[in-house]
Amino acid sequence: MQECIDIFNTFAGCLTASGADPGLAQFLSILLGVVLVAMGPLVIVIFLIWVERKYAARVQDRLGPNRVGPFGLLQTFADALKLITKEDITPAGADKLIYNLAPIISVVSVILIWAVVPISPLHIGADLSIGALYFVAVGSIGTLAIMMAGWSSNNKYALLGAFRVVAQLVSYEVPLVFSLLVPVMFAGTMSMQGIVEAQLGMWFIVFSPLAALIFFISTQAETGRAPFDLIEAESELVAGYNIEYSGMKFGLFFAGEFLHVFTNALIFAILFTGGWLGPFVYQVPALGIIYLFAKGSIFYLLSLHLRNTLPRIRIDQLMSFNWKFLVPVSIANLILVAFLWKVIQLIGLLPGPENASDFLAHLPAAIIMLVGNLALTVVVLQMLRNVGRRAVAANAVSTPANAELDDQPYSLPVPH
Amino acid sequence: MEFNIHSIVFLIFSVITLGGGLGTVTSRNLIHGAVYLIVSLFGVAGLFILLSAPFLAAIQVLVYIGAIAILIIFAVMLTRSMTRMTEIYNRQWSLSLVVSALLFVLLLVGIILPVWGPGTANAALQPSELVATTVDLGVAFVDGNQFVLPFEVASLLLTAAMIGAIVIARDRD
Amino acid sequence: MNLLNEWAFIGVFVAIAWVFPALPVVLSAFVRPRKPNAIKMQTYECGVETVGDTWVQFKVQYYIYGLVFLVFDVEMVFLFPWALAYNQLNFFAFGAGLVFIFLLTDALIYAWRRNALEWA
Amino acid sequence: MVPLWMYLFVAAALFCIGAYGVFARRNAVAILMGIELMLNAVNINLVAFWRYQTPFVMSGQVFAAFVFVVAAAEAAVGLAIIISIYRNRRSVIVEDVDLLKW
Repeated sequence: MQECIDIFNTFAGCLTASGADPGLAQFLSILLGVVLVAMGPLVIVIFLIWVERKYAARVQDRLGPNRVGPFGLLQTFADALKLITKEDITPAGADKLIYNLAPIISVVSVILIWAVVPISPLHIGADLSIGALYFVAVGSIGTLAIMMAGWSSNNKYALLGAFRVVAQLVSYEVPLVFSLLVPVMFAGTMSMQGIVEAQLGMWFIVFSPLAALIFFISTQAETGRAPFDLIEAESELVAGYNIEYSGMKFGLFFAGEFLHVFTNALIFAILFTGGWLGPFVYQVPALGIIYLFAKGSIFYLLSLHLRNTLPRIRIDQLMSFNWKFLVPVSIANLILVAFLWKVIQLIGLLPGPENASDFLAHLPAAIIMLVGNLALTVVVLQMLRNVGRRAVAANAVSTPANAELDDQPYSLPVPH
Repeated sequence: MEFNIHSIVFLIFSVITLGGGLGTVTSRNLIHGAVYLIVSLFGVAGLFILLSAPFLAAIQVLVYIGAIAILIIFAVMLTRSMTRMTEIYNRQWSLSLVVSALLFVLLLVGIILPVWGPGTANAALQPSELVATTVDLGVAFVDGNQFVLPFEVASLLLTAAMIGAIVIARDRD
Repeated sequence: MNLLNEWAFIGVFVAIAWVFPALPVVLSAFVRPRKPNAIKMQTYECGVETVGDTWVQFKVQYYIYGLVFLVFDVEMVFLFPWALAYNQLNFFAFGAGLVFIFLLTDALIYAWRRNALEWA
Repeated sequence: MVPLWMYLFVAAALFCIGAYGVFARRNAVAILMGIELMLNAVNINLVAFWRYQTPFVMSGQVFAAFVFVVAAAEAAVGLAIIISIYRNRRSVIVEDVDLLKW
């Protein structure tokens, strides 16, 4: 009966032991796991919506939800109830099937990521050998859902919004994947569990803070959060791709977005700050859940804070920032990291598997990587400063009138 | 052939693949065609997983569904080609149908069944339990004796394609 | 057959994960009011009546971004195995990867110099 | 495992469906979609042969990866040409673009 203690992983064994058909037991255990993993994010999202609204309210000097339940905790249930009983309007000329499927696909594409999130040393939906790639691949289905939603609504604004969103999402996928390559390279595996275990001695964020930063920025853009929230640029696109949606389907798009932000925070915690790793986690695996969610919550709150404090950037700036800054920097970072990593390996500074959990043994390697990253950061910032100075100089020469404008305290920015 | 879970899954993915393919070539609306194409490509990804190539399956989703399908939808929108389309087939569609069907029969009767079909020596071929992994693929890519040249040529091809496509697609400037 | 077991999980997951988001939509179909009329079903464009086809023509720039993305996405077919095997490779592998990335960066630089990455 | 010839059967069927799309459709984008189907059929074959015949020699997977690259390059350039033709001739029907035929 020893194996029945950890019920989730040995459910099949337990069932077989109590006399069930092995094939059926196998299937039932998979089904149990699936239901648990698929339910988890939906339970979490109910709480996330409350956190999001409360946080936004506090930043904007409001109270936020405070009527339904203690601290307004039950507000989400009230909202859901309202959304369910709302009339659902399908615009004339909409493509019914695609129109109805799009919000569901957009939520499913987020929930699917949870299948590879390792929440403790023992608990993971499916420890795929290509887990990290699975995360990117599933994310690209979300892009498709938005495209479908925008097209099927039969609305110019929706389609225009969808086009912009898709252009944004696919663009920011490039630096995302480039920075994702870095932890994969360090760990030598794409399995999420393997990536977490490879950080036993040292978190990957120490080896390559630049990759972590780029990953964080890209995920922020992937979820369409400020300053990259052109997805729901109310002032220019009315609402964007979901303009025609109402009722529960509209709610699903938002639930999917809220969940996506938190999921990405978790993925960030797994890839760069050791996921469920923490003291005594191997003795008490359940602690891993707490560690992972604590780390994830920090990055989630950071993302919330960025969202609530930064203004939206223009779409041309958005694209330039990605293609002319993030992508080149992520490529340079990948090359630098690959070079330093190989050098460290060749001179034998990298500890072998026998002391993989030794923090001190990783220190020399970490210092070299860190210095390399900092050097690259300095170089990039220097180049940026030169570009900025040149732009300012060119501006001052071509439009002398601007100088006068700039002196006035309330001058509007000159459009170009 | 024994009737097990593996063959059922194979059957499901085959039906998805072929059904999506049929939808792609027969749908009047090109956006629907693109959606069918995506369904079909998902089926192919499933077949890759059954063939123990999960990396290629993930790449299939990432490249085809995440990038090529999006590009096709962009192109459809850019050319407004799904509207005002009265006739989707050309004059030779019946001939094409015959030729395609003949090709299929030829492939099946002429090559697949005689060489690999049931009853032949190759039919008994059983795949090994162990297969090479994605790590082996990576090693093969940069091994000087194996595929390092194709590896670089692929990069060159992509560069050429990108430059060419930009030159062609851009407005006059 | 551990590998297929993991994928069986994903397969069942894909089949089941639909249910939970679809549930509230289906549920709402039973409880929500349904009073459609022609004006309500109209396309929402700030109260003004819709003019012309919805599928207006778009900037070619969207396609260009998609194109550059596609090239970098396909590159992952090669870079992921490369990164995966990197720990057990020699310095030659770094050189091969460097050349590979360098060739692709060329394309990016070309697009940049031709102003293909500009939004306007 | 399913016998090899069933994979080949599916691949051949997919190839012929794609070929039919290429032969019979008038819209250039639809023709491109047909070509994508054909390339996928080839990929199924490559991976199936790799799995059944030489699971430890990576040629099968490398070729499949190469087909991805070619498919992507083809889609990128092909669609760019279609967009360019549309700009010049306001049509994506292949029969309208037969200037070189006479």
